[in-house]
Formats: sequence, C-alpha cells, structure tokens
Amino acid sequence: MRTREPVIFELSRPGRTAAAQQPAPAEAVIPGHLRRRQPPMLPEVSELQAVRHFTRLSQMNFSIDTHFYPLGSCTMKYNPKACNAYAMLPEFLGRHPLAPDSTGQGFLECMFELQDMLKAVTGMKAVSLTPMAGAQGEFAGVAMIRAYHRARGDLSRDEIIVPEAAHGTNPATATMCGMKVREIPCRDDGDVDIEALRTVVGPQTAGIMLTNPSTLGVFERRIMDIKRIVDNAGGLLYYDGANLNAILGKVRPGDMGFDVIHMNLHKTFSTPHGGGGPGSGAVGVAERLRPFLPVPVVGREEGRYRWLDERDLPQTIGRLSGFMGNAGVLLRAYVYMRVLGWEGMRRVAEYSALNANYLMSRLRAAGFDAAYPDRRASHEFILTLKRQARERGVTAMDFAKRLLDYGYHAPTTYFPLLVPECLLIEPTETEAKEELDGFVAAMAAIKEEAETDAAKVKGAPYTTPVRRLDDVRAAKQLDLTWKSAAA
Amino acid sequence: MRTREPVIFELSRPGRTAAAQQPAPAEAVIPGHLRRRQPPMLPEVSELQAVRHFTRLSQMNFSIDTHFYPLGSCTMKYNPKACNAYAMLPEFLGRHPLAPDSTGQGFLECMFELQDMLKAVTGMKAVSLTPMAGAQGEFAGVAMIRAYHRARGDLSRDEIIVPEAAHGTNPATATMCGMKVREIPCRDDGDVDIEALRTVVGPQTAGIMLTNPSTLGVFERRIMDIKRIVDNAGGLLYYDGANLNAILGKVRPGDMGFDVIHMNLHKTFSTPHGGGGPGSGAVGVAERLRPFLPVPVVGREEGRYRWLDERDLPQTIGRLSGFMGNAGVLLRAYVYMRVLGWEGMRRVAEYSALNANYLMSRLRAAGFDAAYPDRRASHEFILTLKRQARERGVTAMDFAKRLLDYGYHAPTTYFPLLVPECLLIEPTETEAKEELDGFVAAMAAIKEEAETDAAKVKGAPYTTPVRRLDDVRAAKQLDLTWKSAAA
Amino acid sequence: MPYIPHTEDDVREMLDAIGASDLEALFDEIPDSLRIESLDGVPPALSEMEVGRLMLDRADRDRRRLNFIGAGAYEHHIPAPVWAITTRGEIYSAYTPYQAEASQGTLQAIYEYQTMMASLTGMDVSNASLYDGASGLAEACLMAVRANRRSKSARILVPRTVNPTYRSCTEAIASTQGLSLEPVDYDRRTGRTLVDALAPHAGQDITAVVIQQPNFFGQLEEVDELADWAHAQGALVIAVVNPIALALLRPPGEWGSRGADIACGEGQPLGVPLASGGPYFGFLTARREHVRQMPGRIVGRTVDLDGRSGFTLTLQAREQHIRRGKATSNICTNQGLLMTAATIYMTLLGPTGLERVAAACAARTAELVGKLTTLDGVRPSFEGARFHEAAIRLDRPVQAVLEGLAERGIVGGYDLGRHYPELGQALLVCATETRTSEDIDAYATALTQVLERAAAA
Amino acid sequence: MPYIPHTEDDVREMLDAIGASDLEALFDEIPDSLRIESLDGVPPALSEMEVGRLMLDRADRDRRRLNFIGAGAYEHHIPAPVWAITTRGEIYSAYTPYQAEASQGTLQAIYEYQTMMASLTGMDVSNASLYDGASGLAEACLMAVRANRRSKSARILVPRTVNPTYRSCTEAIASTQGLSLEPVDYDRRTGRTLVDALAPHAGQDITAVVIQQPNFFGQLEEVDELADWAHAQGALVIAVVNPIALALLRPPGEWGSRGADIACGEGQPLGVPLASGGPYFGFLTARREHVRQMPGRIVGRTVDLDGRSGFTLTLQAREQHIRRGKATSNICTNQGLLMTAATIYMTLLGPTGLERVAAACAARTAELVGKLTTLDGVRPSFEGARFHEAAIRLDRPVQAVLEGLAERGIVGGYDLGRHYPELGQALLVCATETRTSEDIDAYATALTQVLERAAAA
Ligand SMILES: Cc1ncc(COP(=O)(O)O)c(C=O)c1O
Ligand SMILES: Cc1ncc(COP(=O)(O)O)c(C=O)c1O
Repeated sequence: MRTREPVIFELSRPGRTAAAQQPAPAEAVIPGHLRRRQPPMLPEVSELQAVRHFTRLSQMNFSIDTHFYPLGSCTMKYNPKACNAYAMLPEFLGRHPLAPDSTGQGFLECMFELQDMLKAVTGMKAVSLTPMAGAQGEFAGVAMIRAYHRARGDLSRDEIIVPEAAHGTNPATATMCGMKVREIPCRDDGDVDIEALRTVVGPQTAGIMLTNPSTLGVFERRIMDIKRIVDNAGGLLYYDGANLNAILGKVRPGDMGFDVIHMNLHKTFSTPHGGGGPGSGAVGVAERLRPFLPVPVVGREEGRYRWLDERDLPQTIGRLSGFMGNAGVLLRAYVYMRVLGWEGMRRVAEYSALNANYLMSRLRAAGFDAAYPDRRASHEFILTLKRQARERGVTAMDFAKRLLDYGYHAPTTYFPLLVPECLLIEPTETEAKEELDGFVAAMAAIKEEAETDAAKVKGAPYTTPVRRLDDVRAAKQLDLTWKSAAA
Repeated sequence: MRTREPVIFELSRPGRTAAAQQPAPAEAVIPGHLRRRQPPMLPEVSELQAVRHFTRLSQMNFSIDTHFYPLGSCTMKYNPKACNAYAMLPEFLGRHPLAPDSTGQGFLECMFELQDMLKAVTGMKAVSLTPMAGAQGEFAGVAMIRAYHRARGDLSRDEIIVPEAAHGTNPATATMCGMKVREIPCRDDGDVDIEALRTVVGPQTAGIMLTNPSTLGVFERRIMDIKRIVDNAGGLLYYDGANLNAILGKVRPGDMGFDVIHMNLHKTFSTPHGGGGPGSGAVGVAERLRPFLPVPVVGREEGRYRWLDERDLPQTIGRLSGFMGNAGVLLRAYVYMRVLGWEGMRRVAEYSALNANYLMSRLRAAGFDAAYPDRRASHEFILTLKRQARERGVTAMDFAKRLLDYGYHAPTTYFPLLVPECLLIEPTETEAKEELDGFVAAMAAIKEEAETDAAKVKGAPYTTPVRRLDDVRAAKQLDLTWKSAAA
Repeated sequence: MPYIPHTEDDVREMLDAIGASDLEALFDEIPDSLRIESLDGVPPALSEMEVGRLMLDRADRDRRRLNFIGAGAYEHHIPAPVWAITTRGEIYSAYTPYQAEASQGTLQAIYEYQTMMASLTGMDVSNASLYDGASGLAEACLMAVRANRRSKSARILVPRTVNPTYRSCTEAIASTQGLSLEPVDYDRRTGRTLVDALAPHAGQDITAVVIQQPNFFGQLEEVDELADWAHAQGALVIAVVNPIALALLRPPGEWGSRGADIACGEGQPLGVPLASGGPYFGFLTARREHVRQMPGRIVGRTVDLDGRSGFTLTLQAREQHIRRGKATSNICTNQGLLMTAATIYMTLLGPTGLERVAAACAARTAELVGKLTTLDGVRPSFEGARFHEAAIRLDRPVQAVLEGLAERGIVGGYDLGRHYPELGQALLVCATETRTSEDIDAYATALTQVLERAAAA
Repeated sequence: MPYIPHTEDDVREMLDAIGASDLEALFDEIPDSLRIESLDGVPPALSEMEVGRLMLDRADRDRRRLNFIGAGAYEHHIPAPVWAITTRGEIYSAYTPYQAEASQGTLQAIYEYQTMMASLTGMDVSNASLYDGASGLAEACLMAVRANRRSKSARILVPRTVNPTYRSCTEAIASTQGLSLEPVDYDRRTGRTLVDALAPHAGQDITAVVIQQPNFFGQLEEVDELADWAHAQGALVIAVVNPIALALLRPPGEWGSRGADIACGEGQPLGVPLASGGPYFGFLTARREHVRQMPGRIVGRTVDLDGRSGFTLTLQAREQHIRRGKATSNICTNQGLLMTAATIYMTLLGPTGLERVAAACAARTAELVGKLTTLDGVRPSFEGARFHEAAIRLDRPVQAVLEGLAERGIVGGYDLGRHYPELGQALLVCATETRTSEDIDAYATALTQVLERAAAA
C-alpha cells in the first residue's frame, strides 16, 4: 500500500487553481461590515493535483472492494455497483427535494414500494424511511414509545431497559430521548437474564431495547418470555435491527411481538458505508405506534404518490431531517431488494449463518475459543482470546493489527464490552469459502507467531501505510486541524 | 503497491456465478451440429470476487491519476474527469450507430463542431474523424496521398520518405499502403538532412511523412525548404500530429504547407489512453485531398446534421471502421476543447514547452546530457545516458526501472532508436513545478546511486508488484493463456 | 443466487464442518412457532438488467426541470472529479475508520475536511460530519446546553428567520431532553431579526441564541449586533450558516466582538447533489474550549511506533461506543461519503473558486429578483441586503402559480404560506451560479404567462 | 488556466532556470512567418459547468428509444461493475503497458482476456485487441496472406453474407497491399452461403475463405462444410464471429475437421455500450502456429528476478516499434479500455451467464419474427436456423416505415436495400435479451399503425 501522501495543504500554492471549476467573476453586493476579510484557508491546487491526491488517499484504505472485512455488527457485505449506478441516474440526482411531487413520481414510487417491502420483511404495519442512520432510527423508535405513553397520559414511564451487551447507541439514544437507562445482565449462555429483567420492570418502564440476534452473536431464545414480561408491565418492545441480516425471511420482529424496529439499511440492505456513512435507519412500527411515525412518509392516492406530513399525521414525533432523510441511500436499498426478491432475502440469512457457523467451527478447530461454544452462531460470533492474552500477552488488539498484515481487515475488537479480549466476527453471506479458509489460515499463523514470537505480533502491523498509532498522544496533544509551519 | 493477485481462473469454482447478471434461462433453437459442445472456459466467480479482483489489479498500475508519467511522445497529461462524465451520459451511450440521424442530432452537432475546431487548430480545410488511432490516421493519410496520385493517373509514385527518427508506425503504415519506405537520416542538430532528402526525391515520390516537432523533441526549422523540395518533386506532405501538443495555437500544419495531418486526440486533446487505447487519429486535409477523405463525415444541411457517406464522397478511400470510429473518444475531445477554448489551446503549447525546457535545464544542471543541447526543447526532450552506461554500466533501462521505485513512471526508453541510451521525457503542461523538481531530485539520486552502488540500480525496481521481468523467457517459452494445473 | 458465491459443493463441505444437516438446522435455536416460510409483499427477484430497466423508466418520469428553489438545498455545479473519486470502491465500500492503520485514506481526508471547515467558519475545531443541517442544529443546541455551564435554563432563542424545518427538527430531537426553544419574531420590512426583538429577554437565563446567516429569507442578518447581545446575556451563540456564502460573508468565528461559539449548517452545497433530499451532511465547528462537548467523530493527527505521523479517531471518550448513556450524542454512523465529496469539492474550488461561486449566486439572484419584480403583481417581500434567495410576493395564490410553472418545466420556488402566513402569497426563490440569464428570462416569461392566465380566469 | 497548475511565481522561476525571457521565447526556433496569434474557429473557453449544461442539453435531444437494430452492434445489458471499474483512474489514465513492472494490473487483465477469447473461439492464442470488428477482418485477411505461405495469389473469398461494411472496410485497408477480395453469392431461400457457390473456385490458388457465423442476415451457415471445402483447396479459414453467439454455437476452432485458422470479430457485445458506434474493439485469435503473424500486442507470462511470475508484452519483434516497415501491422494504440471492459463482462457472466444471454437473444428474436410476420405485408426473407437477427420483407418502402417507427419511439431495423437490392424492401431486425415481450408488442403495434397509414395514403 502507498505509505505517505502529504496533507493537501502542503501541496497548496498561492494563486494555483483548478480553473475549469471556476465560474466567471461576478459582482456581489454585500455590505462591507458583513463581508469576509480574509479568504478561508482552502487548498490552492490544480485539478490533477486534487485528483491524484484523493486517488492516492483512497489507495490507503482497506474496503470491501479490496479486502475481506469481517467487522462484526457492521455487516460488511458486497455493495452492488448496480445500486449505485441506478441511484445516481441524473434525473434522480437533479431533483430538488421541495419540487412538486408531480415532478418526482418515479422516485416516490420507489419509496412507496420500499416502505411496503420493509413492512413485509419485518412484519410491521407501517414504515417511515426518514431516519438517517441506525442511531437516528433508535431515536425515532424511543421517541415514538415516549409519545405513545404520553398520548395515553402515562407520563411516569421514563425508563428504558437495555441489556448490557447492547450497542452503545442504545443507551445513548435512551438518554437523548430523556429516558433513564436500566441495564440488565446477560447469562453465560448469551441470553438475557430473565430474572434480572423481572426485577427491573415496573410502572416506570417505558420499554426495552433488544437486539436479536444479540450483539453476542446468538439468537435470544426466550424472546417470547421477554415480550410477555415487558408487555405485562405496560412497556413496549424496541427491536434494534442492526442484526436483521441474520434472520431475514426466517423470522420477523413483528411476529415476535415487537412494537418498533429500526433497520440499518447500510447493513442488511447493503448500501455502502462510505467510510463512515451515509446510512439509513428506517423504522417500522406495530399498529399502535403508527400515528407517531416521523414524517414525511410516502402515501398513494389514486395512483399518485405524495409526501404525507404533519398535516396528515398530526401526532407525529416530527421531523428528523431537513427534507426526507437519506433518499439516495433508500434508492440503493430499493434496487438491492428488487434484485434479491423474497427468495434472496431468505438466502441472506441462510448463507450469512452458514458462513458464520463455518468460520466459528474452523476457528475452534484451529484452537480458538468461542465465547458461546454451545450456541449456534447467528450471522456473527465471538472469539475470546483471553487465553492467548494471559499465556502470551498477545491481546485481541494485537491479533487484529496483525491480521492487517495478512491482508484481512480486523474483526470488531472489544465489543461487546462484557466478553474479555473479544473479536466479533461477521463474515457475511457474500464471501466465498476460500476467503474464509484464508482467514482461518491467517488466524492460525498468528496464533503460531504469538507462541513463538509474541513481540512480532505485538509490533504489528508492518505493511500498512503507518504502524500502530499512538492513540493516547492523539487525545492528549490534540492536533485536529492542519497549520502551516510558517504560521 | 499490492504485490500479487491470482489469475482470475484460479478463483474460479464450477457452478459459482454472479447471478444478478444472468437473464432467465430461455430455449434457443439451434441445430445440434452447430451447437457448442463444451462451454467456454470463462471464470466462474461471484460478483464480489470479480469486483475485488479487478479493483486489486487496478491498484497494480501506475497511471496519470496516481503518478507523474513523463512518457515521451505519449503526452500523458491529465484526462479531465468531465470529459468522461459528459461522454458517458446515458443518452449518448444508448444510441445505436445505425439509428436514424434524426435520433442523434445532439451527438452529431458535437461531431460537426469538433470537425470545425480541428480544422481551425490545424489550418486544414476538411476533417474526417473516423480513424481509430494515430496509426489508422496515418493509414488514412497515406491512402489519400496514394488515391490522389492515382486519380491523376500518376501510378508510378510508390515511395514514401520517412526520416529515421520517425515513429515506427510511419514506415509500417507506408508498407500497409503498399508503398516503399525510403528512410533519410537526421543531422547532429536534430533537423532532417536536407541533402539526403534531395537525393531521394523523384518522380517515384508519393510523399514524405514528417513529425514536427520531431520525435527528437525539436522543431524542424527548415520545414519550408522540405516543403519546397517535396513539392517540386510532385510529392505530398504528411504531418504526423502526435506532437501537436507542442505547437497548438502557435503554428499550424496547414500554414506550413502540409497536405494531410493525423492528430492523436488521445494525446493532444487528452482523451484517456486506457492502458492501451482507445485513441482517435482524426485526419485533416488540404483542399486537394478533400475528395478522398475516409467516410463517414458529418455534414450540415438546413440546420440538420447527417452522416455523409460513399454516396456523398464518391472518391473516398472508403471506410476504416464498422461504424464511425471511436465516437466516445471524440465526445471526450470535444468537451476538452470546449473547456480550453482557443486561449487554452495556446496555453497547452506554452506550458508544455515551459515544463519541458525547465526540466531539461534542471537535469542538465544536475549533470545529465541532453541529446540536443543547443536546441530548444519542444514539449519533450531527450537525455542520453551513454556516459553513465559507458562509465558505470548503468543503462537508460536501469534508470527507467529505478525511477519506478522513486514513484515516477519511466520516460520512454530507447526511442528514437538513433540516440543511444536515450530517455525521451515529456512532462506535459498539466504537471506542477514541484512534481518536476521531485523528478529531478530522483534522477540525481539515481545518478548518485549509479556512481556508488551500480548493482542497486541494475537490480531495480524493488517496490513494484514484481521485480525486473525476464522478457527473453517470455518470448521463448510462450505462455499466452492460462491453463489449469489439472489439465 | 444474487451476490452469494456458494456452490453446492461449498455448502456441503461447510455444513459438514459445522456438523449441521442442512441450512435450516442453523436456525434451530429460533422457536418453531416464529419461523416463517415465505415473504408475501416482497416481489420475486429480478435480474440487474430488469431492475435497471425499471429504474430507467422511473427516472424518465422525473426529468430535469429548471429549478429556482433553494430553501435549504441548493443546486450548484459539481465538478466531475468529485463523484468519480468518491465512488471509488476504497472510499465507497469502507466502514468507519475504526482500524486506523487500515483506513489512513479516510482518516486523512477527514483531517483535511476538519481543517477546511474550521477555516471556512472561522472556528477552531470541527467534527467529521453530522446527518444534515437540520438535525445538526439540534445537536448544536444540545451541545450548547452542555457547554454553557453557567446557564441552567436550557432555553434557546430561535428567531423565526431560522429555517422552519430546522426549528421543527430541533424541537423533535432536542425537546425530549427538556430544551425549550423560544421563537423571536422578525422585522416585516427587512426580514431580519432585530436586536429590539431580543430585548425583552435581556437579563434572563438564556443558554444560547441561534443566528442564521443568510437567514431563511435569504436576507443578511446584522450578526455582530445579535452575537454581542447574546454574549452580553451570558448566552452562547450558535451560528447556522451556508458554507458557500461563507466565501463572501464574515465567518461566525468573527461575529461580534467574541465570535460565535458553535457553527453548524447544511453541507450539501459543497458538492452534494440535490437528489430529492439526501444524503446530505451536517457540519459542526466550535471554539476549542468546547471540543469535548462536541457530538460525532473527530480525527486527530498523531505518530506511529516509528514516529511517523498518521491519523486516528480521537476523543472517543465522548462517544456512545465508549461512554454509552453519557455520550455527547448517540450519533455513530455519520455522513462520511458526503463529507469526502465536500472535501474534494472545496479542494477543487479553492478560496477563489468558492468566492466566485458565491458571488455568482448573489449576482444571479439579484438579476432574478430584478427581472421578476418588473412583472405586474410581483414585488419583493423585503428590502435590504441578501445573498442568493429572496422572498417575493405575488397577487395570485402561490400553489396555482407553482403548478402553472411546473407545467412549463419550471420549478418556481418555495411556498412561504405554510410557515409565514403573515407574508401573504409569498414565494421564496433562488438562483445559483447554475442559472443563466436565459434561464432567468425563461422563468420570467413563464411567470408572465401563468399570471396572465390566472388573471384571465 | 484550465488544467494548468502554474502560478505566476512558478513561471518566473522556471523561465529563469531556462534562461528565457518569456514564454514566447520558447518558440524562437519556429520561423516567424509561420507563427499565428489567434485561432479563429475555436470558440472561447467555457467552464466545466457551462460545457456540462451544453452536453446535457445535447443529450436531451438524443433520448432513449426502443432499439431493434443489430447489424454489427448489439444492445446488451452491461453489468454495473463493468464501467465502474473500467473508469477507475489507474486503468483509465494509464498508457500501453510498456513498463511492465509498473503495469501489472493492465498486463494481467490482458493475459486473462487472451485466455477467455482463445477459449471462447476455440483457438490457441489471442492478441490484446484491434480497433474494431470491421478493421479486424482486414487485419485477419492480411495475416492470412502472411500465414498461408503455400498460396501466392492473395485471393480471398468473401461471401456476400459477410457484413457489407466489413467487406468494404477490408477492401479499403487491405487492397492497397494487393489483396483481392472476391464475393460469393448466397442462397436466396436460406440466406446462406452454399458450398455450391464456392465450387467454381475449386482447384484455384485461394489464400483464404472468410466465413461469418451467424452471418449478416442472422442466418446460421453450415460452417463445417464451408471450412472443410476451404481447407481442401489449401485455403485458410477466417472466421468472423459474434462473441455472444459463441456461448451457443460451435467455436471456429472446431469448424470442420481441422478448425478455422483465424477467428476475428466485433467485441462490442461483450460489455461495450452502443454509443453511436464506438469505441468498440476487435478481437483476433488464431492457431498457435500463426502466432508470429498476428498483428497487435500480445502479453505473456514470465518470471521476475526473484522467480515470481509476472506479465509482460511479448513477441514485440512483430510490431512496428521494433520491426518498423516490416511489422505485421502498423497498429500501435489499440482498444485496451474496451478489452478491459470485456474481460470484466465475461468474468461476471461466466459460461452459464453468457449462454443464457445468447439463448435469450435467440428466443427474443424468434418471438419478434413470429410477432411481426403475423402482420399483413410482413414476411421473413429467409427460412432456416438463425441466431438473433432476421431479414424481413415489407410491402412498403423501408425508409418510410423506419421514419414512421422512429416517430413512435422505435428504432425499427436496418434497411437492407442499399447492399442487397435483390431482396426487395427488406429490413434486418434484432432483439437481444434486453427486449421484453412488451417491447416486442410495442413494435408490432407501431408497425401495424405505420403500415396501415401507408396503405391508407
Ligand atoms: C447493534 C447496533 N445497533 C445500532 C447501531 C447504530 O447504527 P448506526 O451506526 O447506523 O447509527 C449499530 C451500528 O454500528 C449496531 O451495530
Ligand atoms: C510520433 C508518433 N506517431 C504515431 C503514433 C501512433 O499513434 P497511435 O498509437 O495512436 O496509433 C505515435 C504513438 O505512439 C507517436 O508517438
């Protein structure tokens, strides 16, 4: 891999421009006291320099298109190029979000059908596409739960129950919604501790946020018990759909009795993660939460599609974005779902489970410890390297870094927090067996290295653009923007 | 850089498919004896495997977008992304070449205007856009010269004069046109040997093929004398426009008295070279060759555009392609020319000359020998490393290979053939001074290495996906297609 | 099987290794009663070709029109390199850069972005993006509550000249945490927020004041006076700004005598297509002292084991994956790809280019307003300086006019009636650098026809 | 200055280093009398934005229509990855791979391409592409003359069922070297070339015989008989083939008892858009013994200094840059990018996918012909097996019918009248896998209307 590329400002020279990009000079009438005095420090480079710089930067990344990327909980599967190509048709790109609905019937029809398909795969009764990522979907969900209780005059319900294995966004979201977080433990077999649940539910319970399969990589078997307990306490059930990939077409959150679900379309429906987004956290709800859906949602009237807004859904929790969420992400998900069809949905679950269970079996055979050895893996599973850490001083982080040298992106490390020295491994259904076998071989080789030359593993990576970075220094000596040496 | 990627067939597994790309099975009625018996050996891989494979392969290339690429005679300048974007609008891509002209007026208007702009920059009277690369443009040119003489009943003119510095396509083209090639030498100052020219011209002379500035990187100063001599002998003048970049907007082949010119739009007008094409070798002609232009060409009648063909140009040399040459390349050139405008054309010559002369000065100052030290460089120039080869045993090829380790693509080596141990260096106008300075520093460093550790230079490159390849073995033990180890 | 590589042999071998009889067995921990067999409501699979045809047909129905709406999303020319590079697999298909060593490209791009946004807004630090401008204001308000330790009220003054959708979005997101957003009315003549309108709040505990520049009507606020007033009350100043306008306008960091404390806004104008509303991205910058209160990812430069410089996510202790319920925000996935596009956009435009775009926008809008207000029954709603939007008043019902224009291929503006009924039949129009004089003429001609027809009817 | 990075300071410093006073001085070797000052005829510069608008407006005039022409260029679905990858800068903006070590990506792709094309055509070796199918036939004919050392005549039999443009292109390119192309007529009933028609040439010195399969009318030739006849005369067999059809049809390497000697054709169907005619690419494969007579680039696998395998251009001694006037061809730049696209296309389709595409084409065309020939006044010109094209005869003038169809958004076929007047008012139609039954119905409906209108007129 390319090892160094100057910061773009180092390439900058006063007066240099990518001139083809500049419109003709024009006179703007701006009162003097409101005018900018110093031009902003933006790079001054030629178009070729810009292209070369960012092309080179791109070559310093691992990505699905170049590497196996088994990042647990992130569902890094192949992002079909077709989704991008068709979402980026000039007509779709060119339309202003506030242009009359009549000018966007093609787009709106896609959105309407997407809502319907998402209803079908989740078993929910209504869908809003507007949340812009999983966490915002969670926000929408908890806000709807809150609104539901309030609408019934039930103002005392201000607690959200969250299993300790939950993703950090769950408790953070609950807090953002003004709720208190009640964490409950998980048992050694990975299931939620039902007894603990019983002790925390009560009239203050607004709801519970569950991920199923959980972030421990296993299916919550007593889901119907949980449902009953929370139900009886008057709470609602929130389904964190980040792991929907594992059960697509096999079992539906709606059938499990959930009231609301968010989906990460950038996981399950394979829209790209873009080095940090955009995502989409569409939400589905059971009948009783329908009135509270965030707006806008697409409606159909006499064969025409239109955005429904506050006037149509007066009890809505409101707007979560300036326009309509991440429309382009939604188009990509739509294309993906149409290519897969319902048969393809089921296969997503089947083959992601196959890959995960196969990889777990092979790694166990290679001498690694699964965190939940007696359980089926869902679409992901956890290894714990606490033995390696104890015996050789080689940590999960060391394994992760060394994997990069073997040409594999590292699995998720140290999440979930409750499993020590863990690697959360999610191969996804789009990887071929050979890729999994190669990964097993690399893990085995690193294990061997850990036993014979631990320092080598601890010094990894060696082949990446930089070696292991000093995170402590990064946080202590904050260097967040480039400054010229001259200044 | 990535160092190895399996041959795609090594990734292949029977029965694996990129299923989204497969239409539904259908029944084709083909008589049994005409049916294929064994399926072709094509890879059987998933879509992700295909994407990953070719993405990885791409990372094993140097290119303009990633590296300074001063390949002499090839004009490796920035290929604007806009040219690609606008040439690939779905409407342009979707149109069948034989669809009625009425369905392609937008495209045809671009082509008509492109013809006009090329006339303007070359000073020629008419243009045909159909030749698909420089060499085919040459073919068209020589074929027109041949047709011209024949049309006048002058059947004995079967010799084409070519200076020894000429690109290999010149003599090869003359032969393809059924002509004999007469090579004439160049003088020590880089100009054609006029005396030699005088001795070879005669009633058998069909014409002369000249490159000006020549491939020696200098402007042929006695061009008007050459013109007169050939003219007087009844020959025609062919201009190889591969180096048009050097004189754009400064001097025009038409004004120098040339009868026909081919342009390499993939050089001067910056359409991409694509790792080996496509190019475009549009030809321009003086009045007397107009009737012989290859068809089709675009005509305008009452504001409508249409293809003119054999019926409109009965004396045409005919068709050189199945349809209309490399239409998409022409669209890219059109966009490029519109962005540059006439001012931009002149700047191309000025700044490519500035970069070349600057680089030559700096390299000479660093102790390198220019092949033509007393001459201005055009947009390119030649270094000769015969001193380094003699004194240190380090050849031009060794320098070229070592440059790759320094992150620069090598200049053209061993062309033109008459300059020993030569590097033909063409920086182009789109490179920034810092890039040139970096190149000088690399050359100086290699020179230093050659003096202290010649073996290091001779063993280069070290950082590329492979080290120096055995070309002799490649040609002797021909391995031109992959065969499975099993077979 | 679309996108699934498994051959029958693979499946057999893999199941054997697992010790499972068939694929169904892998789901044996799921209670039988919950298992489903089919998925009504999802149509059968189509090939890429079939979906492609479908999408082309749908796109055909949404053909290009001449656009004169802004209202928070702006049509700008996007240089061709922006998306050619952004969609490269190594950028497009990478995750959030958790493994820094394997993500230096993305991380360096974010560091460059942070530098550009900080400079553009005149602030010290920037995060790596938020979802969009509207939700970004909500985050900024929540941040202000955390940052303004002296204020206990969580009261934020939000002038009515702030984009109404931003206001309702902030209400939806921030009110659950007890924030109270209080409107401030605007001056009917200039469409600006006057210090006079703030005055009644003087001396109260106010956590922050939001100032949008240019404001929703496109009018330029007197930002110095407003910022100084806020600071005098002990309130923080949250600036909502248009990044293109900042090439011409004083950056928030220089508003009043102390500068704004937090700046945020919609990043879409920086190289992101309109695309029916998203994905866009929100930016957020602040003064250094507030950095630990920022939501979202932040990248820092540090050194590696060999002492070479490199980039990594930093200050993660603010974030939900570490701090969980006590995080500065729940945001996790942000809008990385769009931020990358914006970084390339700003690089290609540079300081001069961006200023030219801004000036062209202002000039075009002036031309548009000039042209339209010569027509009978059309006049500007406000006087005073503006940037690239303007409210104009019609003597006909706005919806009917807009429909008439749409029939003529023109998207004529944003109906102000819903949020500002007091302005009468008013329309917010916008012309960016992409609108030519011919386009403006075409609008004027179409509007003339529509108004005449309406008059005749 | 578009695409030029130089600042004023740069220019000054650089001129100083050169010792030149100004930029003009760099041209002082050019005779003054030749220097020009301006370039009338090239319009002034436009910004990328302005050119973009212009191009969008032009594209708008060339909107999508339902296409039923083949005649040498075929509309197929192009998988999205093909061009997403092909336009990556590292592929798009690289030169011909002269520096092998810096071009392993391109070289390996060519090697893979050569393997695929050799297998598809059933031949041993392939070059790295030629310009297009038509000019490729010219190269194949010239190659045959070099390869067939026993023949002195340079006479090549070219049936009239070979694409007429290929014939005229070969005439234009090859006749200058003394080749003589001699036509062979076809059977009016089947549209095929019969051995009977070749028979008069038996016993003569014939260098090669060209056989196109499927032929220009879409009919399937009896390739075994024709190839065996040619070989019996000591002539080489040059096959012109459609690469998609080869998924179903016997490859040239298996024609007759010895197989064709050279195979060539248009590569466009393999992932290259129609694009008004180019760029496409020609492919050329041959039996091993002829490899040194091939035109164009060839890539071979070899080893590096460390013994690791790698790829390089090989057999360059055939080429113009080494052999100059004695080269096998003057071709230098070829169609590398398109070849890369084709390699990705074939990889994505695989053997099954390609066969399905081929079968769908054949089935769609059968459906089309079936539908159209139920209409009054429309009948097939020929009987017998065909692939994905068919000649149909109309009882109205073809041009008028085509115009009528175009007005209805349908590009109805290729008028055979110019090259085959003996067929009367005949049209060559084509339906590939991209045409649905609804499309075919739409064609039939439109044709009915057009014919009725014509009848009424
Ligand atoms: C289990 C789980 N829940 C929620 C989220 C949050 O989703 P997003 O990052 O889209 O906000 C994630 C994403 O990492 C997750 O893995
Ligand atoms: C001087 C010269 N003439 C002719 C050509 C042939 O052009 P093309 O490669 O496009 O056939 C070249 C290209 O390398 C060249 O440099």
